[in-house]
Amino acid sequence: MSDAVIVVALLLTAASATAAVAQRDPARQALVLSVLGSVLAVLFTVLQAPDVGLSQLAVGAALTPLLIMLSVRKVRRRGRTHDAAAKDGAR
Amino acid sequence: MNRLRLVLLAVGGTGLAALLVAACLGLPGFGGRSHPYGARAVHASLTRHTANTIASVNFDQRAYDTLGEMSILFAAVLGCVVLLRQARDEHRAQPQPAEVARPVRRYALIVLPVALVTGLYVVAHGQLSPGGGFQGGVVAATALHLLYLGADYRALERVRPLAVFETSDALAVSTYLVLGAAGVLAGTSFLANTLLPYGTFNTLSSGGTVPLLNAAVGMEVASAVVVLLANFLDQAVEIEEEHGS
Amino acid sequence: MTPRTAPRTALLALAELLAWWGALALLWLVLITSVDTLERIVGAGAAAVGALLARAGRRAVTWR
Amino acid sequence: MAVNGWILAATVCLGGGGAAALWGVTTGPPARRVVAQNMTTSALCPALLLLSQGYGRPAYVDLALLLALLGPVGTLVFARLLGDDLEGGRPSAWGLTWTAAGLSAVVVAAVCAATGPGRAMVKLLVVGALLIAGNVIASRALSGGFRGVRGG
Repeated sequence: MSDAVIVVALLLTAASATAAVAQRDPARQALVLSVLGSVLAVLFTVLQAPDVGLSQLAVGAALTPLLIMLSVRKVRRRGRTHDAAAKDGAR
Repeated sequence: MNRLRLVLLAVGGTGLAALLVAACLGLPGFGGRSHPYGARAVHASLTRHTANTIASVNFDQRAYDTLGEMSILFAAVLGCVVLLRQARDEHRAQPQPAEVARPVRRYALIVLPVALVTGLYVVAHGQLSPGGGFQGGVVAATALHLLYLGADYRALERVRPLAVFETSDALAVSTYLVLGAAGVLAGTSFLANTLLPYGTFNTLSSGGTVPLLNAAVGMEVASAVVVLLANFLDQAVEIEEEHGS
Repeated sequence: MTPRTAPRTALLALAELLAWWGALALLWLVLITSVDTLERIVGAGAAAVGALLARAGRRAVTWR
Repeated sequence: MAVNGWILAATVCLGGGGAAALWGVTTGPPARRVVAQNMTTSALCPALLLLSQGYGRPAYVDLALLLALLGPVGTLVFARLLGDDLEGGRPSAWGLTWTAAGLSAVVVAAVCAATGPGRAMVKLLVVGALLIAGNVIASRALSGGFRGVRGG
């Protein structure tokens, strides 16, 4: 019985990790990554490692998405200013 | 050149795969009854009245490893601060205020202290229940950033004196080192858990130096995450490159 | 801030802090498993930090 | 080992909710993906509560508590910083949100009934309240909670 839940958690982790790698856009990758973080925390819990699960939860649920999304925003803003500068130069 | 790289990758990958398979074949069976390391770790943690064996492994039996992990985080954050500083050809733009729906703002303002107290609870009870300095510190630091999510960056900047967090980051690392050196001065060895009485099992004061080291790590992680996110937020929201440079 | 409103403001601030402190101390008591003196002291301290941050956060958001 | 109903329920909750959330978050327009990301919290947090009851370890409730606190914060991150991508179709899935809230309420009530009155039960109720409130607020934030965000 308790093996079934381990198998389900393992399959979900493998599927979401593969999906996170298969995404192309970093923002969408961050979305899948946050799901992966929560699923991984559940996997650690069913393997009776709640301390590691808590670490994964604390880092994966909010902190990693925030760091990735802030980097994405910076890169996009930079692209925008560069485009504007290029237009100014062409004029 | 490209082919050489591929060949190198193939050779390295094959070697790694062979080693991994060999290691997996040598593993004990899944879910077996014999746990030589686990039995000894549990025994050691019980003799030192630490209810959570993981905390005992992290902050007592392998406290030296935790010091290394802590220094890695400290150095990583230091590197980020240096890399993400405001360069000469960049200027700071005033962040624009954001209009956030009222229920979202209220939720952020209410959950902010609740998450902070939960983080402190996780740090303080690291030796009793799952959790510890790292987990609680991250939660406490995330709580602070609800102000950015629920309002805007200016509101966060008002309650976040960055110099204080940078100082407390360094202070917490030194506290860990001083607690370790106190063992040397007391005549045992570095980070040996012999300074304090072990206390009553399953209470807040049990485990000797484990709760103190936990608190130091909690403070270090919380400050480090705040400083790290501050640099990321500065870059994402405030710092702009000069046009036409 | 005129002299007449100052005591009122201070009283309101105190009431806000006390309300948050009470609520957060109760939360601490709910989270823990066994209650003893040290637990109460640490909880009171943590609740005080939380109450200060709650007030600081609310003021930072409403000040424009 | 006797069949443990709690772990069975957790398996169903984890398998069904997790697979649905994963499907939603990897396909479709951005609006649907963030809704699925939000639903992950309300699928996995009840599963964690059921697991803590099934293993007979009250300390595992801390995991559910942290997920109930931080999951909605993660969704707020996306609602805030993904604003440009969400402009086209405002993601609002109130039927799904209230279904998830109902599921969470049922699970919390069941675990509370098994725990019996006491401080442990109040802790479970706090987790449930945080979970449901966080879920509803995160849905609200996704369906236009950050209208005026430009540079901030």
